[in-house]
Amino acid sequence: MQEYLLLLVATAVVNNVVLVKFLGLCPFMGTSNKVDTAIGMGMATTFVLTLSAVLAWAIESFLLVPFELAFLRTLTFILVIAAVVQFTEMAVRRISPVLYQTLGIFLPLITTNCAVLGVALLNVQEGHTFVESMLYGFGSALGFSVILVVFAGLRERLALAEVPAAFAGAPIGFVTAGLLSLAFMGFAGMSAG
Amino acid sequence: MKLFRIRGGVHPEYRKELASEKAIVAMPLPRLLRVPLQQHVGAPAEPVVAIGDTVGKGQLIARAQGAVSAPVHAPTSGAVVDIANLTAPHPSGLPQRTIVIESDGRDAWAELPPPIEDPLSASPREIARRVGECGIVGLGGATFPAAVKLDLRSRHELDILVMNGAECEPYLTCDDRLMRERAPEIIDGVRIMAHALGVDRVIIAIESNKPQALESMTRAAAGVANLSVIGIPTRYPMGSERHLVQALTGRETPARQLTADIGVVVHNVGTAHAVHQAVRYGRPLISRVVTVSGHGVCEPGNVEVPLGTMVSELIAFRGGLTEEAPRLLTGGPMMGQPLPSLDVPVIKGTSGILALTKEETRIQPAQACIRCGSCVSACPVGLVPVDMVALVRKDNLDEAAAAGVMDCISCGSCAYICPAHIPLVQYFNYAKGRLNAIQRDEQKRDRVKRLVEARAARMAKLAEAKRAAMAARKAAAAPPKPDPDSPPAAAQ
Amino acid sequence: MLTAVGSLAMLGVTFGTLLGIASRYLRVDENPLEAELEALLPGSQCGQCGFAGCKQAASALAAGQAKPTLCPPGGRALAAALAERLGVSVDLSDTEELEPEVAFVNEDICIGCMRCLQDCSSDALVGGPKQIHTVITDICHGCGKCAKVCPTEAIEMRPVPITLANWHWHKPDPRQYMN
Amino acid sequence: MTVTVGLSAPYAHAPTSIRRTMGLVLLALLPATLYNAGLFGWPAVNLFVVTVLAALATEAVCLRLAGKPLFPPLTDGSAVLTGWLLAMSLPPWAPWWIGAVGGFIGIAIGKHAFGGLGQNVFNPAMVARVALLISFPVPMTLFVAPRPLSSADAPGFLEGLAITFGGRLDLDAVSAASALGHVKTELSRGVPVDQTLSQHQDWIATLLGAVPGSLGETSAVLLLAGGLFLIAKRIITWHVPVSLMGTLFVLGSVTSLIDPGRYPDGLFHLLTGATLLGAFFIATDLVTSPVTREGQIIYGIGIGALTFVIRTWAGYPEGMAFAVLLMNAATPLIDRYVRPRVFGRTSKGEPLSAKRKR
Repeated sequence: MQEYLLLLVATAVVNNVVLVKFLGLCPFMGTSNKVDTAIGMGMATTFVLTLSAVLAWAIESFLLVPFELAFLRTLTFILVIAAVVQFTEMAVRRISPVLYQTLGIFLPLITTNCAVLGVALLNVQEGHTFVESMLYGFGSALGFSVILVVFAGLRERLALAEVPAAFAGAPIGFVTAGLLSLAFMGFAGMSAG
Repeated sequence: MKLFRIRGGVHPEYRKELASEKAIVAMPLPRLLRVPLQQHVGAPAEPVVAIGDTVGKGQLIARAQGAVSAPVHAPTSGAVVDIANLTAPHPSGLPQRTIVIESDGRDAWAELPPPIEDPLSASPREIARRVGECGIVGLGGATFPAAVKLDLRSRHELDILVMNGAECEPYLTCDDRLMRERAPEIIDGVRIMAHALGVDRVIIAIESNKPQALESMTRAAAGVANLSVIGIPTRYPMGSERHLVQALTGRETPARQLTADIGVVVHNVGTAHAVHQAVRYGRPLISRVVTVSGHGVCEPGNVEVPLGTMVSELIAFRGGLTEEAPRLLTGGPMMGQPLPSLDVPVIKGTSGILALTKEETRIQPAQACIRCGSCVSACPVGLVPVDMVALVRKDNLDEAAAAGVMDCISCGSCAYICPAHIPLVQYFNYAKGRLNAIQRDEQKRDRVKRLVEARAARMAKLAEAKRAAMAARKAAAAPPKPDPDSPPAAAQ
Repeated sequence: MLTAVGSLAMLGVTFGTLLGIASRYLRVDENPLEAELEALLPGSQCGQCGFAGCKQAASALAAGQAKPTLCPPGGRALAAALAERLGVSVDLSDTEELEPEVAFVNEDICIGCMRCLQDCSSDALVGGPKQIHTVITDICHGCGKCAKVCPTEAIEMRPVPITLANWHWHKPDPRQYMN
Repeated sequence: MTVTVGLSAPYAHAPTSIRRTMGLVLLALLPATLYNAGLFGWPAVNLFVVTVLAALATEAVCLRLAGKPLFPPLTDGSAVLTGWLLAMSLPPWAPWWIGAVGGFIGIAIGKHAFGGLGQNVFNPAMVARVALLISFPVPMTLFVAPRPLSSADAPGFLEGLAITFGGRLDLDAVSAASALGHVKTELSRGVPVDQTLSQHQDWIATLLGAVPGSLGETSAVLLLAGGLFLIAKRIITWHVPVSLMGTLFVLGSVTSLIDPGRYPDGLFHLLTGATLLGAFFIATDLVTSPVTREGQIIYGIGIGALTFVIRTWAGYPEGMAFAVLLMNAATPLIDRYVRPRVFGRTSKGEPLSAKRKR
């Protein structure tokens, strides 16, 4: 039990996908203008990441390994992710048309969020079990979502600040993300304990 | 009596001692009186006199228009010399319709309505009508027609009348002096109002920094049933209607509703004095006590001023100004309005004329907000001024409205306490003005839309009628074909 | 080779079937967008957007052939509302906030020809033949059609006058800030 | 018709200003600073001066670049305060360029990139401290034993210049570990925490501050006095310091009760490292902390908990700076969701119902 908890903390905080592994920066910058959008994006990504991590694990263990098809890994994983994203898009559109409109192109682009494929591949690389894969996917997504929402809060504040013209918009966003990443380095070395 | 806690607030320097020990003196009658037709909330009054007419003191010169309005009376006897657009005592300095009366120096009363015999058994309607006819408005500064607020019984279930003697604005002492010098009259007015409203309890609330007023009112109220005079903590804005009600009764007025919706009516003590005058003597509201104060004026004091007197004459009466250009305003320093010039009249809502020096106002250029949160702690409404002002600065009015800018009561606590000297209240007043304008525009658009649709329908009908008429004419013009079935009589 | 092709095909078929079922259950009926947009527009049919009327403008907006900033009388507020409904973002800083205007009849030149009365879509102009016309400011929506048809140029568009009833505090001067 | 009018009400103002606020904070820092200057001698004074001057110079350059007037921003005390707080968190005998680079990072990146005073989202001093710690871990963790100016082995003025500007520092001769660092190293060598503490911890010295540590963080008593002074002057309120230290104390005490060999106790957490300086002077930074009292309590608890987590389980011995930055990042969210209830409305913003409560 404790090791699962540690795995969750380690993936969500210590090895945060965005701030430590620098994966998924495109949606991180793209959908963090408003907190509400960020929350929606966080939930959609969490769903996709967890589900695709589990499905990818299943395909890896029951299809690719038994039939010695490891060379098809990337291809099949992308197929899985694309299907899950398609499903999510339909569901979001049905559940919240407003969110569907505000997320716009970034919703289908979860497919190309490298964090999603990255987590699925890392699961294979680390030889995770089913539960571990699920936690790894969920933990990464949790870390991604929390940071996305926090960052959206910061950007809403910055939108009202008197940022100099040279830094206004994306530049100050990157500076802020950099400083946030600096702060996250405080957790370094925690996995050991 | 148990008092309830209210949120926020500040403790400004009150500086009431400048005028608080000066007894009320009467202003000598000026030669010209300029009486604006809108001295109240609601529709402006409509003149009933013409240039050249002679009027008696207290004679009706403009009648109320519509449900929420108040009539205007001649402050002295004399002749109507002009009805013109003159500068209003309003920060914009925009003109306003004003009746100019030249005094004949006799100050002779016109024929007044007879006193109401035994008002405590008169019908509430009758009292409200008399108060309305006498042009009485809320004298605390809000200038809402008092008759409307005395007639609430029909629509609301009322049980408490709160008399507001808090006078929480710094400098102002007109209510203080009135309560010290004319307590029996005020209490009489209060009893009449309580009777008209049919409430079972009256609370007279006076801030504890006015011990003499508290004492004289308590003495005058001795023996009156169901009436209590209460000292309340000195804290700005204790005199805000909703906050006063909450502090005294614990009842919180819902947003966008009236205190009457929770069974409480609030009137100013000065209004009670005016009601006493109207009911007992039939005298309309033609003068009021004005505090003239601030270090910018030579002799601060409390003056009973005929309405329509020029501010310049009032200040000259108090010895003139001490320096070139002090900051001049009407009302208190926290919520008062700047005067566009000295050549504006004193009106019903003028509780004070202040001339403040730089040392008194401590106005400084604004600096950047450091998000200290003082404004959040000071806001008596529970808003977050620091965030609202950022939104208003970026003209993000929708979000500012969502953040509650329309709930702001413009009390000035936030701007008073702000270490960066940011004019927060002005930002909020601007936002409120813009949002109101947008709302007005929307209403206008709706109105126009309906008219356009009506016109389109009318045009369609017209075209239809025209077509029908054309067809009929065509039918009539065409030579009738001999119809074998028709009776030959048609041809004859 | 065959296993690879087979398993990929199988995966594709599986996911395709599942998505097909899902799309059936999660179908969304399109909103009558045009009607909603038309309700947002002022409805005064003034034609300043270049379309014949508000209905035409609404269908152009819905089809993506017009920008949300098309309506001058609506100003920034309307542009923002339209953009939100359409789910697009607009740069509102460019849209000039048009000062609202109303028609004003110069009584010295008006000849009482009644042409403006026929063109006013909200009946804001009143007057009889050979009598000087006047504008009911309260219902004039400032489309300016009357000014165009007036043969003597007696009608001009003026900003809505500031009165005690509509005056409000101005925004504090930003230059006063931080110095 | 255009109407020009001046300022709207109120025409009265409390005797408050940014300069007064900053000035009082500096005044509150003064006793602890003077004490520690005496404690660590000339090199510490040099480093302090360099850091503050670097902060001021950067402020001036940034204001000029932004085309803003130099005054009053340069004299309102905010840049001095940033430099001052940064200096107090540095190792006392660190070389001059640490202070100079830190002052530059704090003011230029931490503050002016965001638009200057009041616009930044992170505490500038802590941005500089963390950037320095990650970039230059060796000089940033090299602490010295106290050598009071009055004592015989204190470096003289010239010697001090050589240490700060010339890098003439005989590492082995002077280096000493801070209490937090010492406990951590000993633990990694297998020595239980309680054993280390009972051997080496001198509580009186810790309280007074005569122990190795950062330039201004050691004197618990004087920092506490300064903090209480600020609370008395209503510059800060008790909410952040109390919630922060309370959280740290409770977490430390509970874990220490469970396993005293692994976790130091709550009092140790309170009196060592940056806890007091952080709780009263850094976490209470007005710009980057929440504006509501309730929000400030959440913020304080967050910093306390994160500091504890980083001190206890992560690689760095001290986590206050990281914790402050992390909670700075969460501040906009706290401000967004923790708001006072508006008069006459429910906490959700709907008007109250007018039902009479009799």
